[in-house]
Amino acid sequence: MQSSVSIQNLKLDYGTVSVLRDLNLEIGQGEFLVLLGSSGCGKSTLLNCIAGLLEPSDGSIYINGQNVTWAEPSRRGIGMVFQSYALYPQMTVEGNLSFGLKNIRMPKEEIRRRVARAADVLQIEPLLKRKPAALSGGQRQRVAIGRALVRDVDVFLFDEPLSNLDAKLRADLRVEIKRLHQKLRNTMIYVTHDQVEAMTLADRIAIMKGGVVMQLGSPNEIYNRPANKYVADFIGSPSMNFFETTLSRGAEPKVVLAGRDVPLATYGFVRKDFAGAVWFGIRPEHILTGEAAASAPVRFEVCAELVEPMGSEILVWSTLADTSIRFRLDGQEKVATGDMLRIGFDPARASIFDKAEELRV
Amino acid sequence: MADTVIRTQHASHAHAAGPRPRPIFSRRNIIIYGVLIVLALYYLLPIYVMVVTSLKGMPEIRVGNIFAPPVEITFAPWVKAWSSVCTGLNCDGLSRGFLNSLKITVPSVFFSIAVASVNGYALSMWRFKGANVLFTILIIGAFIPYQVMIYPIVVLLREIGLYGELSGLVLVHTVFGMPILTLLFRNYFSSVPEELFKAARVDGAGFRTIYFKIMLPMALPIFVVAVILQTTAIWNDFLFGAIYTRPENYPMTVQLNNIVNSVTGVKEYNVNMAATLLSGIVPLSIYLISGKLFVRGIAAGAVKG
Amino acid sequence: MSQNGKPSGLFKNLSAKIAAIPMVLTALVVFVGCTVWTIVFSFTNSRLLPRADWVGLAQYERLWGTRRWLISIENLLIYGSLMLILSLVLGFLLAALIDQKIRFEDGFRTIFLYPYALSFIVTGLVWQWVLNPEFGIQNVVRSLGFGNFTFDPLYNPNLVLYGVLVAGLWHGSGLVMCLMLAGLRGIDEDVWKATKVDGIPTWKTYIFVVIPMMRPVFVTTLVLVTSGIIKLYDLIIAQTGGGPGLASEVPAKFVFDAMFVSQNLAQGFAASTMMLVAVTFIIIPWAYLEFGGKKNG
Amino acid sequence: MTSLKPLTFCLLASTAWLPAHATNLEVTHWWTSGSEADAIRVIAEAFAESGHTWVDGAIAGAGGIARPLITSRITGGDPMGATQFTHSSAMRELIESGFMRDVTELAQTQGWKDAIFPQSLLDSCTFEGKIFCVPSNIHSQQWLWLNNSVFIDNGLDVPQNWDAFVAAAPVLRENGIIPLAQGQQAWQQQLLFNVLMVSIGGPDLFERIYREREPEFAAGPEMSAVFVAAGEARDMMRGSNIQEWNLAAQLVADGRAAGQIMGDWVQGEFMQAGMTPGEDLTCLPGLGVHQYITAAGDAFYFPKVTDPDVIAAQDILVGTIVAPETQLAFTKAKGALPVRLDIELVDPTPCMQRGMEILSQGNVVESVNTMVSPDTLGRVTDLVVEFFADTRFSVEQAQAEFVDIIASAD
Repeated sequence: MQSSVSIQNLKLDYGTVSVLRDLNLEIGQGEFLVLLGSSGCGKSTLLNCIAGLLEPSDGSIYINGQNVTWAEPSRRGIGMVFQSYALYPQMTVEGNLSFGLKNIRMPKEEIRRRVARAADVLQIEPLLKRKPAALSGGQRQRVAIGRALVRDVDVFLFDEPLSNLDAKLRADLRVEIKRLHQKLRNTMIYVTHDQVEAMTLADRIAIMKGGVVMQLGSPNEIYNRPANKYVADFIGSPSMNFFETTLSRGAEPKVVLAGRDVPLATYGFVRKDFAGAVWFGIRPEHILTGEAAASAPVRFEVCAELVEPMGSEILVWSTLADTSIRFRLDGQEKVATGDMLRIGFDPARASIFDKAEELRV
Repeated sequence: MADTVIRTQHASHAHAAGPRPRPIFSRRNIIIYGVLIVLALYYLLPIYVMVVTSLKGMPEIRVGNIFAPPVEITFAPWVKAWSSVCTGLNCDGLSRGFLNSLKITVPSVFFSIAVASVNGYALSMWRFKGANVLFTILIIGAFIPYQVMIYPIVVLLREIGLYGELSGLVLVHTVFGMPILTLLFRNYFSSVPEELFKAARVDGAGFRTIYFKIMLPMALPIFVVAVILQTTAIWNDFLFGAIYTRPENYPMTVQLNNIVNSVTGVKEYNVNMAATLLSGIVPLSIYLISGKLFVRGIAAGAVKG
Repeated sequence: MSQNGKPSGLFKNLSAKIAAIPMVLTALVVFVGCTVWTIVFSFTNSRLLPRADWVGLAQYERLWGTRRWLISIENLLIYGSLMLILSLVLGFLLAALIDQKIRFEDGFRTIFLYPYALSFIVTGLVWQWVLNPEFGIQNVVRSLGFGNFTFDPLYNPNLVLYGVLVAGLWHGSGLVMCLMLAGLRGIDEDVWKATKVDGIPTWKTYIFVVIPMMRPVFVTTLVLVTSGIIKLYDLIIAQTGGGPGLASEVPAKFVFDAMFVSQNLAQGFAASTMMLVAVTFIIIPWAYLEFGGKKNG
Repeated sequence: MTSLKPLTFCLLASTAWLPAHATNLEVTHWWTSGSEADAIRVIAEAFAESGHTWVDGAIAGAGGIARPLITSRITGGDPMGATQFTHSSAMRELIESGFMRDVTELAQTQGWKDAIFPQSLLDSCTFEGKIFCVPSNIHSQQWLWLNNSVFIDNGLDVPQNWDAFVAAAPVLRENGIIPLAQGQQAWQQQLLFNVLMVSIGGPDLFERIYREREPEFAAGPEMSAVFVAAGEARDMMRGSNIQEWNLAAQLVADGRAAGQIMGDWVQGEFMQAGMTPGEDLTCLPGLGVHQYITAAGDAFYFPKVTDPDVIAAQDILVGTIVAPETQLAFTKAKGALPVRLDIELVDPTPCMQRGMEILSQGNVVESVNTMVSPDTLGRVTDLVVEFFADTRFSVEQAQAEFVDIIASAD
């Protein structure tokens, strides 16, 4: 597959601070890539570099095989949607949509056609004559997407487009973006700090930290086989439970947890001969309870210290091997603080990271 | 619009202290209005003196006190100040300078604001190398007493051949208005979301397009502030107007100076005051008309980070 | 934005650079150039015309041995600090009062602001009148029967600066009020709610919460007011002429008189150089704090 | 008011109906008050008869505003056609630098050497043997003006000299009258001091100090007497809280003050207030002591220009200013003395007559402006301003500082 966007050895330094370090990324034609990370990880910076709004210190960026590292943003064949919508307040919706086209002196007829099409796709025809101030947040963001749409470009860049919306609108618009992608099949690069958006939208997710990509992979891969402790911790809510322990390789690999051996024969090792201090991680949703716990390969009994009912499920806080842990119960279970609960898990679903480098074992 | 919203919401705090309805003559109100009225008297006293004096005849001024209302109201001083008082050889009052003042003020205000707004825009949005050094120099420039610059500017204008020309004076006003105006515009444009600028760049808009199509229409409130400040400053300017132009272009303030500042001869205070008020009418009316816009404009971003 | 040796580095943002030319020229040619010129000729013996007749530091020695210059500086320090503090206090007080959802807000605001529309010459003239003992306030009070009432600030060397201050405040505090009012209106009303809930008295809220939040307003105001103070000249000329004696002389007047009345350009240049040095010492650290650490650095 | 067309009309009209060689000659001056404007109008109208156009550049405020403006215009390369300026060494640098036009030739053809009186006026215009200006009128400064009725009403004789005036002061003070009314402006205080120096110290002391700059004279007993007189004046001035000289004159005319030391131009102010010199008003030249007056006055200078039309217009203006007819009307309007003796004054007041007498006797001192640089004069001014304002400033200290200034004067 020819890559749509290719980033090679990209570096960006502000004085002595490096924001992007030697970054490489290949994004396929029609792919939906999400750049995920907490604030300050460099994800927006990377997007701005792709857009041409920031100039990298070194490295190059190719879009559709063209080296666009130093090209003007408008010459890169991209459209961009911003968190704050960035609609031109004094122009009508129509003006906002057509502004970019007028700048390249496109014939009026063509402009009208494209605006009409975008308005149709996004269902904003009734809003065309309004000013942004008269629109709701969701409508504004739709117009902002439309502004990228009319440009008829191959690559769409989204910079946290849903962060300013309330939870419900966010979910609606998320679906809409997904539909749009299915319909248009352009390359989309989407920056967010919201893992739900990332998981639901992405073909692939790039998790970033400190200017480097920690892991690049499908949502499934990222969730199930995080490459390092940072990714494991970052993805999933509530986040993964970690225990400090030691991986030993006797007859079969095992760790000791709360004085009990946890056999790791079923665990899919990446590094077959690693032994030593590790983080042993298990997601709250992979901790089994009740009857399922009874048949789990590894079983414990813990005390419910804090109970958080959430309707569909109950989150329980407890302690195991001197470590605070969380796990989930079905929303219908009856549990009170102080209750003793049986839990268990399948070591095959665990994630183990060496302590020194925090990489997957 | 945003301002009124803020105001009404904000104002609610003032009355939010207790559930009971407040009487008009509450202690709080008496204090607030009392202080305001006393202070208002301080601000009004001088203009009262000016107006009252300008409506008196000279004999009345010589005997009476300056605060007494005129026994016999006469508009003769106003007529004289406008059309017949001698400013040197020419006895046609302030009227001769009025047009000149307009001719100086309008282009000076226009150019100084045009240049300063572009400066502020370039400084806040395009951040080229050395922008902060440049801006710091400009701010220091705001502190240089004009008198110090008179001589070098003469030499400078002479070298570029604009000395004595109206355009030279416009240039001088543009230069000296630049520090404060650039500060205003820079602050204002800094408060414009950066994403808007980025969006425009993605939309293919360059330096000029972004300025004219996006920033200019958004910056109207701050333009109002700049116009008010500059009109006042340039209209009231005497020093530059007298030094960098020829007599045929002398602004009204030169005539005002000639009327008010004459060293010898009989002082006609009523005419002086009328002339003073007349010369101040343009900036005064601008403030009266657009005072509201002024505050709103400043609130719209002139004072933000 | 443009940095080290990019393919099209020089022409990147070309229009932005072209647009900045007037500013660059003003900053470098007018402000820096003229300043350097002034400093250079302050080491000469120029009288009516600048001439390269070098005398070293003689002008500065004479300057600092001149009582009038020392008095001017002292006066500026006294007037300046009082003006700065009082115009901020008065401006803030006015703004806070006007911000209390009062009736006739527009009227009050106009009353406080209109003096700013008038020139310093007019301001000085009218306050000279009002404060004049022969026909101003003193005369009026005496005619009411208080024969011994004395109020002649402009003719008392110990009070004259306060007389000028009254006029200066009258002229400038309205603008400060506007700036402060804008700042107050820009404050999130949640802050007020929070302090009400916490039971913090209003005055404490203003001093410990609101004012610190208005820092940018204060910075702008400070620049405007301070630059006005340093340039103080017209008001003095119109109101006191520097008198009585030398009691209201200020540096800007010293510079002007040296250059154009005494026709000793170099002495005037030396004095203005000293003023510039003082200003630069105040501004540079401020500018560094203001822009140095920021994102756009 | 003679109806003079507004300037703009003049300019428009000039192209329409004036002869082809008509030239606009811009003349700057600081004569803006009523009588001064009347006076300058005399010259302007006489000049306009030649067919040229007088473009009026009036700027009020001699020292602070007009002078920097005029020098800036000249050095800035955009000179006016002609400008009023006081006789002074202030002009010297402009002349030295070659900015000003030499009018010696015109002076010779018009016979100024015989016509202009006193000749010191021409001396002031002369630099390295060449004449650079045209004197237009003489003003003298050394006058003490007294309101007779104030003294008579208080049972005093009207003083005929400074000492008698000083002696009368305590009585006046007791009766709530300010003995000496003086404006607070620096130039007036400097004038007062230098008048005391000429009148109390005598013309010889004055010139010794200012022209010869002999510090031992500045430190000498005659100068001490001048400073004592200045100290007396300081006491007598107490309470005259006004800035302008015309307000001081008003205090005298109203009877709130007894006298004022001021130049001859103040006479018009008194007459305007209804006083008749010689009857209600006593004028004492030289304060009734050393009856010498400065024959300093105003003069016109002509910047060097290249346009031959403007040069021709300058020539005409030079002739116009010294012409006897112009002199007569001009000095009458201005309340000044003419620069030539061959003019019969119409209805001169006793004070003006006295002035003419002194002039014709040759009891003339040079103006301080022509003897020391403006810089030195500025320092003297600063000193006396401080001295007059501060009663704690002792006579001895003031004299000591004065000696320092004279020692380094130029």
